[in-house]
Parts: sequence; structure tokens; C-alpha cells
Amino acid sequence: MIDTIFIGLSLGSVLLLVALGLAITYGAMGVINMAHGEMVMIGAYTAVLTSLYLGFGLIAAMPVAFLVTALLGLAIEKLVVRRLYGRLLDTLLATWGVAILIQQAVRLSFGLAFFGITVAGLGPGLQNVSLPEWLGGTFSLAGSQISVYRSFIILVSVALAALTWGLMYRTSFGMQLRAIMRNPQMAAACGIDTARINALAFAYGSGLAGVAGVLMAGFKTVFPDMGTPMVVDGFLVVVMGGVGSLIGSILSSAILGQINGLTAAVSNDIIARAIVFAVVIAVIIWRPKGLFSYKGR
Amino acid sequence: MLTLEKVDSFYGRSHILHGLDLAVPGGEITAIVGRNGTGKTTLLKTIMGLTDRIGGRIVLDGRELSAEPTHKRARAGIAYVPQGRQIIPDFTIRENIVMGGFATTGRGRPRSGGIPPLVPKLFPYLMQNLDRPGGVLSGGQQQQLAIARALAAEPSVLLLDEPTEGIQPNIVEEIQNIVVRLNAEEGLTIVLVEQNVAFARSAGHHFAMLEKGRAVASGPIATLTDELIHRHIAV
Amino acid sequence: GADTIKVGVLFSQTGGLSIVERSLTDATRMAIAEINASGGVLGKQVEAVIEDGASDPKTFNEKASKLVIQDRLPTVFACYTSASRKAVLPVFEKRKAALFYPTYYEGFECSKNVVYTGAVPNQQLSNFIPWIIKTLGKKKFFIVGSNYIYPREMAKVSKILIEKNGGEYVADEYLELGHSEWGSMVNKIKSSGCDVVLSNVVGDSVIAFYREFKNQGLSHEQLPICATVTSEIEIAAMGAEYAVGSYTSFPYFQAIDTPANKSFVERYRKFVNDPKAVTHHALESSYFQVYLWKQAVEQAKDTSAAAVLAAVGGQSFDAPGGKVTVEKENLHTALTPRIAQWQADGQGKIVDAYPEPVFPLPYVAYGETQQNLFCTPAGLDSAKLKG
Amino acid sequence: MKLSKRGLNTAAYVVFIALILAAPLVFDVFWLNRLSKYLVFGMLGAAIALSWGYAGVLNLGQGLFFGLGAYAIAMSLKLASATSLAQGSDTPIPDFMLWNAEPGAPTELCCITQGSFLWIPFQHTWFGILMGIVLPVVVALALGLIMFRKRISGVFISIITLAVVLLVRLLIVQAQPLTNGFNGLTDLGYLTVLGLEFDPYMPQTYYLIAISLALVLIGTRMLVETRSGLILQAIRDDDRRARFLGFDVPRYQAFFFCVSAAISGYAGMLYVMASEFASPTFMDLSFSITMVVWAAVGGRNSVLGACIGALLINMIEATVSETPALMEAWRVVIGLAFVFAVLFLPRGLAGLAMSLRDWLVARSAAEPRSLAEPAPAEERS
Amino acid sequence: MPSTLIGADPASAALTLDGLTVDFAGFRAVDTVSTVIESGELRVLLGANGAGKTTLMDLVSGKTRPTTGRVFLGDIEITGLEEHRIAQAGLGRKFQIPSVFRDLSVRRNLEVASCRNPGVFANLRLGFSLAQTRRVEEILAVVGLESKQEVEAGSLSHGETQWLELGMLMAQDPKVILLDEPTAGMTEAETMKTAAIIKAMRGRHTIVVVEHDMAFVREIASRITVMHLGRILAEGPIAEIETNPDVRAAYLGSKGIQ
Ligand SMILES: Nc1ncnc2c1ncn2[C@@H]1O[C@H](COP(=O)(O)OP(=O)(O)OP(=O)(O)O)[C@@H](O)[C@H]1O
Ligand SMILES: Nc1ncnc2c1ncn2[C@@H]1O[C@H](COP(=O)(O)OP(=O)(O)OP(=O)(O)O)[C@@H](O)[C@H]1O
Ligand SMILES: [Mg+2]
Ligand SMILES: [Mg+2]
Repeated sequence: MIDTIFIGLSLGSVLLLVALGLAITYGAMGVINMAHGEMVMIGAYTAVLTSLYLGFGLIAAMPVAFLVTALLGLAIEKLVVRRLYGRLLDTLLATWGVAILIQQAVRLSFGLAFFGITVAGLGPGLQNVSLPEWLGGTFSLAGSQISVYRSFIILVSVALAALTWGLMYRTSFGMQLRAIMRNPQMAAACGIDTARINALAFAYGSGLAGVAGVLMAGFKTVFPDMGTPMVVDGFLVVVMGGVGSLIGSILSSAILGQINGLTAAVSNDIIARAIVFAVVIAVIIWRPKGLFSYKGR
Repeated sequence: MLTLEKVDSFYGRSHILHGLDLAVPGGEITAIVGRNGTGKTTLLKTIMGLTDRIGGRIVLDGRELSAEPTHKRARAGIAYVPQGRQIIPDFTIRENIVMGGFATTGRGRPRSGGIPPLVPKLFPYLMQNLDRPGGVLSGGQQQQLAIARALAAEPSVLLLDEPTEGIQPNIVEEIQNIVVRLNAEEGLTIVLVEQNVAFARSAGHHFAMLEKGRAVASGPIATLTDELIHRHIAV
Repeated sequence: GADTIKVGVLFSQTGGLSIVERSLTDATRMAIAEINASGGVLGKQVEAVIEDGASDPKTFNEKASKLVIQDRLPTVFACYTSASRKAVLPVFEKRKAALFYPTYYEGFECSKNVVYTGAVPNQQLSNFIPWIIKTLGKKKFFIVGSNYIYPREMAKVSKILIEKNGGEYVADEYLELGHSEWGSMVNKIKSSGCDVVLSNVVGDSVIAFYREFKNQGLSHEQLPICATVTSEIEIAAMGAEYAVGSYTSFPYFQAIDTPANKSFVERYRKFVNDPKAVTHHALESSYFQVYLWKQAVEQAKDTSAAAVLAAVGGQSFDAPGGKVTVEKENLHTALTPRIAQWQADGQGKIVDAYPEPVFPLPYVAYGETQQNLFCTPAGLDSAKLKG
Repeated sequence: MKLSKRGLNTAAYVVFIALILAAPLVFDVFWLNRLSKYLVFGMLGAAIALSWGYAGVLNLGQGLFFGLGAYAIAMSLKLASATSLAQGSDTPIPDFMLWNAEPGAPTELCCITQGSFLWIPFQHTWFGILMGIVLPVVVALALGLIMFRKRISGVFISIITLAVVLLVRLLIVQAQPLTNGFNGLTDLGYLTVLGLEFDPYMPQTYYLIAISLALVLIGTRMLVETRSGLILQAIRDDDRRARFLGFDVPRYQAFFFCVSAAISGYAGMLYVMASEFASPTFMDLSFSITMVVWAAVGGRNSVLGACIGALLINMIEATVSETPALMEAWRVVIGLAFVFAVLFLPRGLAGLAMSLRDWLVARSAAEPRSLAEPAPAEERS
Repeated sequence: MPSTLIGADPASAALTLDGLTVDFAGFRAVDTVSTVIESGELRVLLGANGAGKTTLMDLVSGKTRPTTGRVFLGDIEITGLEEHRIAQAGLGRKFQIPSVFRDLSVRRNLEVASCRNPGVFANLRLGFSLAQTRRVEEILAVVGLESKQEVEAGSLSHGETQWLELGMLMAQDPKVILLDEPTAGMTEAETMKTAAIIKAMRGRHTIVVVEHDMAFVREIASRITVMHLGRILAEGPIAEIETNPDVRAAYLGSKGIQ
């Protein structure tokens, strides 16, 4: 039983890793960033490349990946997203185009392959990152063997969630961001540099995806398409939790994780996934604004 | 002193203000009057840089603002109380006020976090309810909150867009008093958009009358004659 | 022009499956280049018309009709997944063109227009299961696979063989194709009481599987994964340390220690300009099937599809992995089953090999035997299916 | 000449329909077949314009309806194929059911695999054709009524439809004994109606599809011109206002959602005829999003625009991907095109066309009038 | 008929509220409000900000469901029905924030409003009847938007939007009309024009108006209901209300109804 609950917790934490960044970019900024999964992928590749060329381990790769994806996010915000604020569904389409571009760029090793130059670690192939010794293996808890790495992921995602919460509700940056998200024009008229805050928030959300990517690289395959399925799950989590509610995202990823884990244990993974979809559909129909939502008049 | 020279303003492709000239003398109240939809709100938004595109020059105390983004204008000392108040319903009253303080960033004043000293003086009700969400306030209280938020920016120019619209009569009086006091006691320059001509006359020092996005008359408030009103505001 | 012979090549150059399928394109191109270098076919150079299936059956269907109908190519080397093969099949069957298909697949097909050069279940399992039970001494199977036909059929055939050899299976589980969250499944394996895992998991899911397997503290020594699909590509991608000690059954491994294979690997690496490139079963088939086609054309002195399909049956070729023969009866290829144990260098150590090529039986799950073939030159004998 | 907006719109439809009907004069067999697939995609574009542009409902699961239509007819055609007849049974049995059957199961549709009896009515081709429309409509009706009664709108509809399509796809792949799972339904017979056989490479199939598209375009256009269409647009703008005017908003939305689903289901059927297979990949998320992108590029507010968008993108995609130099990079081209279209053509190509139209109308109207009336008397007080 | 309102003449009552109450998480926004509005009457509803006027309209029009209490339109009970059913029963409403179909032309807005039949299938036909067209034209003239009939409603000014919405109510032609601050943000002259429009609607419709603009109120009102903290504070003719000390204290302030 303990291990089933632990697996559920772990599945939830993996969902949360991806959803956290989305909770910022979608929840707070109203941008449906379909390229978020690609940020995860870039983060994972950063782990591959830093270990290949710089000999970095997983831990050291995290800040680097954060920086890399945050910068990329910044670029995307400045080039594309900035022109689309307020056009929610258009952001979905445009960033989907961006996602295709990023995927193909990695596959073509940023286009160099076109000129016959290959970069080891990039390109269309499958890549991986090895785990440091201390993160591999298991420890036992109440008679169950618990994976160290999964525990580590749970810890990191909880820490990131706490960090993000603090940023949103305990800093002036967070307050400015929340003001923009409620009323951008008024926020600007109050002296808030909306362009800058938006760009920073987008960068932060992307950076979180990058960190998620490094962690994913520790137990999944790294390849150019790896991000696509994640972004869908991430959106389901954020929407079910309630747009703009960090707590909602955390709770819904925990719920979906447990549902997934328990169902998979008693029946199988496919049914579990079907049930996860069904639960999300039911929740949105039951509470169209999600589990937690700000109630306006 | 805030001046507008030949200002054009657009929403998308609709051209709303046409070559508008306006001078707002410092330390006085300038009332903007005109019928619905002539562009009074647009004028204030243009000053704040909230329309889609503008032409012409906007100068505040010798500083050219027409190319600056909205937040820079706010930081230059212009505060805005919009039509419909636009307070943030799920922010507390405190947060709503503090939000105005971001305009003081970069002006060498303390990066605000507190409540401006004027607020307790003018709006005791707000001070007693700092931690309630702004959304539960009545219309009149929200209007007060919007003014308090603008004051948190420690502005030199205050733009007020129909501050008494949709407010019950006894609160209207209160707000009108506050507007007059802000000018008289704090020396704030005020641009006041007002449909209520009586109030515009009693409070304002100057006026400008708009029609279809153009200034058709302006001058000291004494020259705002009934004849003028009849000609431009009557339907 | 008229002095070249054009053939179609249709694999995914883009999309998720391009990872594997590009290597198949490369192997095909390499074979063509070699043939051209040694004088071509019937004295003409061979020219490949390459299209991109984009990892999407719709696109495969469209490009196949381009190659067959628009470009009028009699022969196309194409497809990796069954889904894409199924999507192009009507084009080949109704337009009477020839398809050379290089991948191991589930069987149950008896098309007169397809030459199947990959393994069918009996060529991967008939030695594997008895070997696991007898040599490894493992008896309780946990069968896990991706959710589509191939793994399900492999499971079906395995179950027959497991029973026949005195083993038992404790579970038979599937995951979505491309699924990469293995937490629950590995947990289940752990608590199932099995002593061997038979994996028919394909694609990138494999990597996440092996990694999760180790991260949850399982080891191949006590509980080996015996796989039918995990190839050199996946091993390289997951990091060999996760696979050390596990097994795979395939007719071809890069590690086959013959001069022919060594030279093949060498040539391939040079061809793709990547000193670390790996070769694998479907890649080898992609390579040798071009030669089988060449021999058929030369024997028939005709490049038409009908001629090629008629002449290809019975062709033998010394492929890098040993001798292969296209069986006249069902146009499937006789291959030599091998079992390898994965080593720390990412290569398989061949621990068991059939002494000779095994006859392909696409309907083995129905009791097809070499003496009683269901798929014959006359087509599928469906009366036998029923019995 | 005096031009009117309406006249130019009609002209655009007439020209487009004339062009697609004349295509067989120019194109060879292969291109006709390819074009017929793209015309089907055009139909999807029109369906999306209807639900997105006119109803304000962005369905990210349009592939569900397409797929249901495709599977319905593919089931009938599968039973009509030669192999199904040759499975050693008196009645046709899909070949895959045999190898999915439990050992010892009778070779009859009633009971060969779990649920295989569902296939029985599909032995009649007309039933498959009927279901190709009825199934999508029933699903759309149920889904639509639930969603719209709960006043779900905007992105939440998109997320629900997305989850539904992923769910159904999962189930179809899972129900392998019934659906052949991931491999889809292949090896189909030709549709034969009144002795006319629809070989995908014969002109009659092209004409069937082209005429269908023409009818769908005209029908959709007429539909949005009706009062109901107008009310639908009103609902899109402000559903609350519409409600207080007495309109049963969920019904309107559900009705048009169903029409859009019916068109998509029909498109799915035609696609099966043109390409001879049905696959669960029709219900891939990426396909559904791609359709939306076609409509966005073509112009979400224009039925014809969205249709042309679909055609155009597919043509470009085919050409670019068959250019050897761009073999690997073609997706970059497509990705860039999408981004630019969304950024710089918010109303799509149709938006450009409409601006051009309005300009033409304005010009043709301005000339004669400027002589007659000295000043436009639009001043009013 | 509601028992508490004995004395009301059922034949002439257009709208009857009987003990309407609504709680929002413990907060009682409208508290046992009962009143009868006679057919053809123009009733003005006054009250401080937050007194519950808009909420009362929400309750009547079906946007919010009452916690207790009942609403009758004529002699049909409409309590708790869906909005469109209430609208079909003959109730029209204008919102505090004007709401029109922004992407449709002014004329289209009126046409939509004049579609009397609510069904999808009944409306599956092209064009409008001659009578409808004539009515739309009439309304365009009344609200003074003839010259803007082809303009998209979204680009109208605030005042014009308000007039358009009034026009839509005329096209809808309900028995009872609720108007929430129809002159908010209008100049005096515009306000007077609005008053004229409303007076023109009077008689044909029963009208309930919420307003803060006292000049306007004086212009149109005959009978006034004053709300305070969710309850009815006073009800009566204008002269009576003006001099009511409670009303002055709670609402009017020093100037009274100017
Ligand atoms: N976002 C917008 N897009 C297009 N046109 C707009 C927009 N906002 C306002 N307008 C138009 O600009 C003109 C001026 O509007 P504005 O709101 O400035 O008028 P106003 O004088 O403030 O009127 P009121 O007294 O009603 O507040 C109006 O014709 C209006 O329709
Ligand atoms: N959905 C709701 N949830 C909670 N409180 C609400 C809700 N709707 C209204 N209220 C509260 O009910 C009270 C009455 O509001 P209402 O809008 O009816 O006032 P009003 O009389 O129309 O005021 P105004 O003149 O400012 O328009 C207010 O205190 C408001 O905050
Ligand atoms: Mg205004
Ligand atoms: Mg109100």
C-alpha cells in the first residue's frame, strides 16, 4: 500500500513539475504556451550537453537549464507572445508553431545539420543522462522499497512549488504580476512595467520547465518529441486546478497522480489514463472554472 | 504644466482624437466636458498611453512623453482614476492602494510599500478595512479606493474620469469635496472629466470642450457659457 | 532518365519515429550506393526517390500513392511500423506494386505484393522461450508490452510456448505507445512474484522502462528483462548500465562476430559519417533487402513489380548476419534467431544462436507449421485459420 | 460597375466551386486523388470555421468526429473487402478479429470477439454511411448539451474536447479485438452505390468529393445567413444578452456544434474513400490542432476562407516536403508559416480578401456618388 | 397568487415580488422584498450603492435564484426559471454595463432582438418579414441610430450603446422591462433624450428603472421605491419620497431630488 501511495505521489509530483511553469504562463499570464513541453525538452538536452561537454551532474545542470530555458522563454516572449496578449487561443496556435520549430531545430541540431555539421548529443537520436550514484537505487520505508530518485523529484517539486508561491504572494514582483493578470492597463497606469514583468514571468515559467526537463532526463528518454505529451497533461492539471490558482494546480496534480497510481495498481495503466481524462472532463463540467478559482461577480 | 499639441489617437483603425491641443496649467483644475462618445475618456487614456496609437506631442513640465510607455508616464507623475474605477476585486484594499505605489519606482523616493499619508486623512473607512477585498466595496467606496490608489503614486497630475458616475447622491457630494480639497490643500494639478456641468463649473478653473474628438472650445471656466453648452452638449 | 532504375524509399524523416526510420533510409541508401559502385543493376544505375512519411499513417498513404502512381515506381522500400504498412498496403495491392518491408512484425499478413524481410514471431520466440525456461531456469513470466498488435501477438505466441515448455505467466500488461511513466508498472512487476519479465515494449518507452526498473531497485540478475524489441538503438539511448545483464532475441546484432558483419558496421559508420552509429535488426534487413531485390531483377531481367515479386521468392543472400532466404511460399524471409545478453559497452553478447535459418511462419499463432503453411503462393488458405 | 459585398462573396464561391469541378480537366489520376484528400480537409476547415468563427466554440477535438465518421464507413467497407469474405466463414469477418479471437471462439460476427456483434449492422453499407453522420452528431449532441448547459465556454471547451478526443482514441486503441487497435482499419472494399464503384483513383470519386464540398460550402454559408445563424453569432458576441432576449442559448450552440460534427463525420467518410484506411491517428491531438491552424490561416470567420486555407496549406506542405533540399527542414517552413500567419494575419487570408473586397466596393461606390451628392450628409445632431 | 399581497388587483399587476430574499454566503443582499408593479406603470427604484437594486433585477430576470420568495409576471410564476424562459414569458432587461452584440451591425442587433420565435429550427430561414423590417426601422428612428445602422455595435460610444440596448428591448417587445442605470455616464442632454425614449416606451410596456441621476428621476418618475441594505425603505410618489427623512439620511444627501 505504501508503495502504491508513494507512486501516486511521485506521479503527481512529475505532473506538478510541468504544471508549475504552466500555472505561471497560462494561469497568470493567459498564454496557452504549447511550446512549454519543448522547454522541458530543452532542459533535458541541457542536462545531456552539460554532462557531455562540461562533465556536469544532474544537480549542476539544473541551474544551467533554468538559465537556458529562461533565456529561450524570454526570446519567445519578445518575438511572439508579446504580440498576442489577450488573444488566448491565438497564443495556443502560435506557440504550437513555435513548438514545431524548436523540435525541428533540435532535430537538425539548430539547423547546423543542414550544412553537414553535427553536434554530438543533439540531433534526432535518443539521449540519456546517468544518475549520480546517490540518487539511484532504493531505500526502505515501512517495509517498502522506495526509489531514491522519485523521492528526490517529490522534494524538488515541493520546493519549487513553495518557491513559486513565495514569489507570487510574498514579493513585489509577484504582486505586480498578479496586478497585470487582473488588469494590465490599470497595472501599467499604476507604474508597473508590464512588458518587463510579463517577460520575466514568462522566462521564470520557462525556466521551471527547464528544471523539470533536467529531472525528467534522469528517468525518461531525451529526444526531440519528448515534450509534446507532457504539455497536454500539464494543461489538464492547471485547468482542473483552476486558472490562476497555484494551490489548485498543486492539489489537482496530487489528485490526478493518486488516481492514476491507484487505478494502475488495481487495473492497468491504460484504464488509469482513461480515468484521469474522464476525471478531468468531469471536474471541468462540474466546476467550469476548476477546483479553485477566484469568484468574480 | 501638461500640454498636448496636435494629438491624434486611435483604437485599431478608428481615429478618435483629431489634432487635439490642450494646455493644463499646473496646480489648477481643468474640466473636460462634452457629450458621450466624443473622446473624453480617450483623451485621458491617450495621456496615459493606453490607446493603440497616437500622433502629436504630449509634454509634462518640459519632458516629452508621447513616445513613452504607460508605466513611464505614471512614473513621471501622472496618476489616473479611470471611468468605472477598475479596482482589482480580489486584491485587498491595502494591496489595491500599494499597487499605485509602483509609480514611485525610479523617482528616488522610497520604494513604497505603505499607505500614503493622505489616505487616512481623506478616507477613514478604507483605513479601517485595509484587509478586506476591494470587490466587496460599494461603488462609492470603490471610487474612493481608486482615488487612494492614484494618490499612492504621489502624482503631480491627477486624471479623474467621471468620478461621480453611478454613485449615490450623498456620496457624490463627498467625492466632489475630496476633489476640491486635493487641489486646494495639496496643490495637485487635476484633469477632471465631468458630465455634471454644475460641478465642473464650481470646481474647475479652466475647461476644454470636446466634440467628435476635437477641442471646440477652451479657456477659463467663466467662459463656459450656457450658450456653449447648449450648442455642443445638447442632443 | 531511362538509363537509371528508380526505386522508392519511404520512411519517416521527421516526427517521433524518424529516430529509427532515418537509419533505415540510410541503410537503404547505402545498399543502393554500393550496388551502383559495383556496376548497378542490369547495367543501369539505381536511383532512390526518397519521401518522408512524417511518422503519420496519413502521410505514408499519400506518399506511397505518389511514389507508386505518380512516379510509377514498381518497387518501394518502405515502412517501419505496422500501422504505416497497413496504411500503404491498399496502394501496393491495388496498383500492383512491390513493397519491401524490413521490420519484424506480428505476422497475420499474406500479401502478394509485399516482401517481408524482418522476423515474424516464430523467428524471435521459438528458441527464446524454451531457452529462458531451460537455460536461465526462469519459469514465472510477467509479459509487458506496448498497446498494439505486435506486442499482443507476441504475448499470445509466448503464452503458447510458455505453457508448452512448462512455465507459467503471471500477468500480461500493456501501456500506451510512447508512454514514459513506468512507476506503477514496475511497482506491479515487483510485487507480482514473477522471476522473468518478457518485454514487448517498443520505441522510446523502452528506455524509461529499463531506467525505472533499475531505479526501483530491481536487477537483471534476479529478475532479467527478456525483450523482443530492445535493440542496440535503445540500449545506446538508455545508457548501457541500465540494461547490463538483460536479454534480447533478434536475428541480427551488431555484435555478430563475423568479418562480413564487422565490415558492414564499418561501412555503415563511414556512410553516415558517425563513428558511433549502431546497427540493428531492421537496419540490416533494410540493407540486405535491396540486394534481394537486385538479385530478383537480375534474374527476371525486368524491373516490373510482377517480375520482381515472381523472382524474389527463393533468392538467398549472404547478409551481414548470415544467410537469408526469401521463401517462395509466403515471401517472408528465413532468418537465424539469436539471443544476446547486453554488456556494459552497449553491445550484445550472443549467448545462443540457432544452427540454421528458421522458416518464417506468419500464422504460427494458429498452429502454422512448415509442413502445413497457411500463406501460400495462392494466397491465404483461410480454411486452415478456422481449424 | 457597381460592386456589392454580397456580390463579390458570391462570386468567390462560384469561382472556387467552378475551379474544383474543373480540376479533372487538368490533373492526372494521382493529383486528383491527392486533391480529393485535400478537399476533404477543406471540408474540415469549413466545419471548424462554423464552430469557431461563427459559434465561438474552439473545438480541439474535431478529429473525434472525423474519426468516428471514418471508422463507421470503414467498418462497412472492411466487411465488404475480399479478405473479410475469405475468412472461412459464410458471412464476412474482419481478418483482424480472427487473430484477436479467444481460442475456440466461433467464427461469426455475433461472438468471435468481445463486442464484435456491434459490427453486425455494418454489413449493410447504408448503415455505415448513416452511422458516419449519426455517431458524430449523437456524440456532439450529448457533449454539447452538457457543456453548453453548464455554460462552459472559451478555452474550457477546448480543453474538454481535447480530453475527450484523447480519451476516445485511447479506448479505440485499447479495444483492439473490435477496432484493430493502433493499426486501424485497412484492406477495405470499395464503396459501391447503385452499381457505381468508388475507386479512389477514378474521377467519380473525385466528383463525389468535390460536389460534396461544394454542397457543404453552400449549405454552411446559407445556414449562417439564416436567422438562426445570425442568432448564433449574436450568442458568440454576448451569450448573456441573447439569453435575456429569450433564446435558448445551449440549444443554438449545440445545434451548430452538431452541424459542425456532421460535416466532420462526413469528411471522415470521404477521406476513407479517398485513402482506403481509417486510423486512430485521425484522433491524434496534433491532427486536431492542425485542422484549427488551417482554419486560422485561411480565416476563422469565413467558411470559404478556412476551406481554402486547408487546401493551400496541404498543397504547400506536399510541395515543400517533396523538395529534396527541404526534406528534413520542411517542418521548419510550416512552423514558421503558422507563427507568421497568427502574428500578422489575425483574420487569416480571408481577412486580406475581405479588406480587398471592401476596398473594391468602396471604390466602385465612391465614383458615381461623388458626382451626384457634393458632400456625404452624415452629420447629424 | 401570493397571499401576503392581498389588496393587489391580480388583473392589473404586471410584476409581483413576494418576499424575495437572497443570501450570498451569509450576506443577505436582498431581504424579503415585496411589491406589486401595475401594468403600464413606470417604477423607479432608488437606493445607495450596494443596496441590492441590481441583485433584485438579477432575481427577477433569473440570473440569480432567490433563496426564498416568489416572482410573478402577470399571473405566471417565474421564480427560478431559466433566463430565456423568463424572457419568453415577457420580461426584458437592460444591464448596468450595457451589453450588445459587438461584432454585429446596429441593424443586425435589432433584427436579432426582433426574432420572436426562440427555437433553432423555427429560425432556420433567410430574411425577415416586412413587418419586422418596418419595426426595426421605426426603432432605429426612435433611438436615433438610423445613420449608424450599418456600423458595428462595438464601435458605438457609450451613450449610443445604451440607446441601442434600449432599442433592442423595444424590438424584443416584452411586457415588463427592467432598466439598470440607463443613463449612467450620459450628459444632461443625452439623459433627457433617454428620458424621452423611455417615456415613449411607457404605456406599451411596464418599466422598472434603477437610477442615481435625480434630474432624470424627476423627469420620468411617478412612483418610487427606495431600497436600503437589501430591504424596501420607502415606497410612494415622488413628493412623499423626497421629504422622507429616512431616505434623505440614507441616500439623497443635502440636495434632495433636484
Ligand atoms: N476600444 C475601442 N475601440 C474602438 N473604438 C473605441 C474604443 N473605445 C472607445 N471607442 C470609441 O471612441 C469614441 C470616444 O469614446 P470615449 O470613451 O473616449 O468617449 P467619452 O467621451 O469618454 O464618452 P462617455 O462620456 O460615454 O464616457 C467613441 O465613439 C467610442 O465608440
Ligand atoms: N454574487 C454575489 N456574491 C456576493 N455578494 C454579492 C453578489 N452579488 C451582489 N453582491 C453584494 O450584494 C450587494 C448588493 O449589490 P447590487 O449590485 O445589487 O447593488 P446596487 O444596488 O445595484 O448598487 P449600485 O448602485 O452600485 O449598482 C452588494 O453589497 C454586493 O457586494
Ligand atoms: Mg468616458
Ligand atoms: Mg447596480
